Amino acid sequence: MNVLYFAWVRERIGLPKEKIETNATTVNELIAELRGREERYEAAFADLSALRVAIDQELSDFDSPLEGAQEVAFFPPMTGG
Amino acid sequence: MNVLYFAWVRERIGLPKEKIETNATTVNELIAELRGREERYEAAFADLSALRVAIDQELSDFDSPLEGAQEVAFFPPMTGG
Amino acid sequence: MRVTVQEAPFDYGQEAESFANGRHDMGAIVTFAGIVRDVAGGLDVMEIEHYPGMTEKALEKIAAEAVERWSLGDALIIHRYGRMGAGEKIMMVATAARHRKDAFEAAEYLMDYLKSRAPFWKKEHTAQDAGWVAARDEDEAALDRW
Amino acid sequence: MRVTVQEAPFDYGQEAESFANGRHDMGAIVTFAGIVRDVAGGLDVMEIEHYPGMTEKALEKIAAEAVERWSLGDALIIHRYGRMGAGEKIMMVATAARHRKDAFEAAEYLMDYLKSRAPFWKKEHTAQDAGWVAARDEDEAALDRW
Repeated sequence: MNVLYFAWVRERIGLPKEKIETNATTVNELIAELRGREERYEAAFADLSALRVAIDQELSDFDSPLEGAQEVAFFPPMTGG
Repeated sequence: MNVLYFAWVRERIGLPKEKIETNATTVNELIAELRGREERYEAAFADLSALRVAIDQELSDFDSPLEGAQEVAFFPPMTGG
Repeated sequence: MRVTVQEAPFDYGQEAESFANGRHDMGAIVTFAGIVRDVAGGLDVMEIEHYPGMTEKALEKIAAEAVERWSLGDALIIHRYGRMGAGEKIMMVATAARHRKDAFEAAEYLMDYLKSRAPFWKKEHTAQDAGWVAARDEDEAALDRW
Repeated sequence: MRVTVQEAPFDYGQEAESFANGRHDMGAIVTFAGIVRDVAGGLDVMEIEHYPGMTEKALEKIAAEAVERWSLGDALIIHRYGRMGAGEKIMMVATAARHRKDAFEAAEYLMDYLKSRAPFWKKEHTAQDAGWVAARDEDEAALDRW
């Protein structure tokens, strides 16, 4: 599964994209797995209220299932316009 | 006093502007005077709810005083934009 | 702030561009353009009559009120009179504000007041006949919002 | 309907003009332009990051929803990414409708959704430092209107 990071999430984790082998069945499980990895992931995912997630380029919820997902992206609230 | 007519009021009365000597003290009195003149004025002023009035180029009411007025204009509700 | 009443066509894109240019303090620009609509497909000419003198005064008052109420960086009104064909631009307004909410509200305010308080009258000419456009009740009602 | 996401500057006046041209059935055109604001006077560069692929999908969905909801004749969204200086245009939207109320509402809808639902992120660079622009609560709250 491709996992993408944008804005300060990308900066905090230190890379824009990585391939992750996981058995996580929801976004929350994936986040728990990432937080267990290294301090920089723990820092990026410390406050979920400051994060948004998209599954296959559609905004989703943290309890959404990951079954069949090709691409999961984490980023802060959007500030376009 | 200059009296001006616009849009269908102008067409109904048959002229855009005329000079009128009057002792009318309010717009309503001026209208009563004009209606007494000729059929075409009667036709133009028959339905006051379809008319608007400006005194010296400011939208006004039919019971506004005419004291000191140089220019009175009658026209239908506006349709700009 | 600029108010222009003219018979000649104006260049909407050019006006929008120069209105929006060189602003470092205003983040939001809104423009509105009104276009001659040929609803029934039979319109030959739209004729717009106005009240020279009062028109400019009324528009300047409306624009000044909008600038003050929303602390606009700038406001623009251009309105034509005379004869024009379907598809031609009748008028435009533009507003510049720090944030989009103010720019949108001020532009709608300009339009609502311009519609019902500036002395313009539209007459539609078709091959068969000609008639004055009636004021719409909802245009008068729109003023209650402000 | 057109959605464009690009790094290069766009010509706001030209886009507004061609959007408004040749319409005989739509009487109302509204445009919004967003401009890089230098609030504190120290901005060097505004950097906009986006999510290629998702951005286009999100904007197309937002535009299609506006077109349907207000029976628009047309809608346009142009949004830049990359680095730009104060005074540069970041983005624009345009709407064409029969009447002004629909054109205004649809443009505000486009802006409200684009702000909070399209994956763009702004970072302000000054001579001293750089920081991500925080999302404003009122931008999220603006969606409740629709």
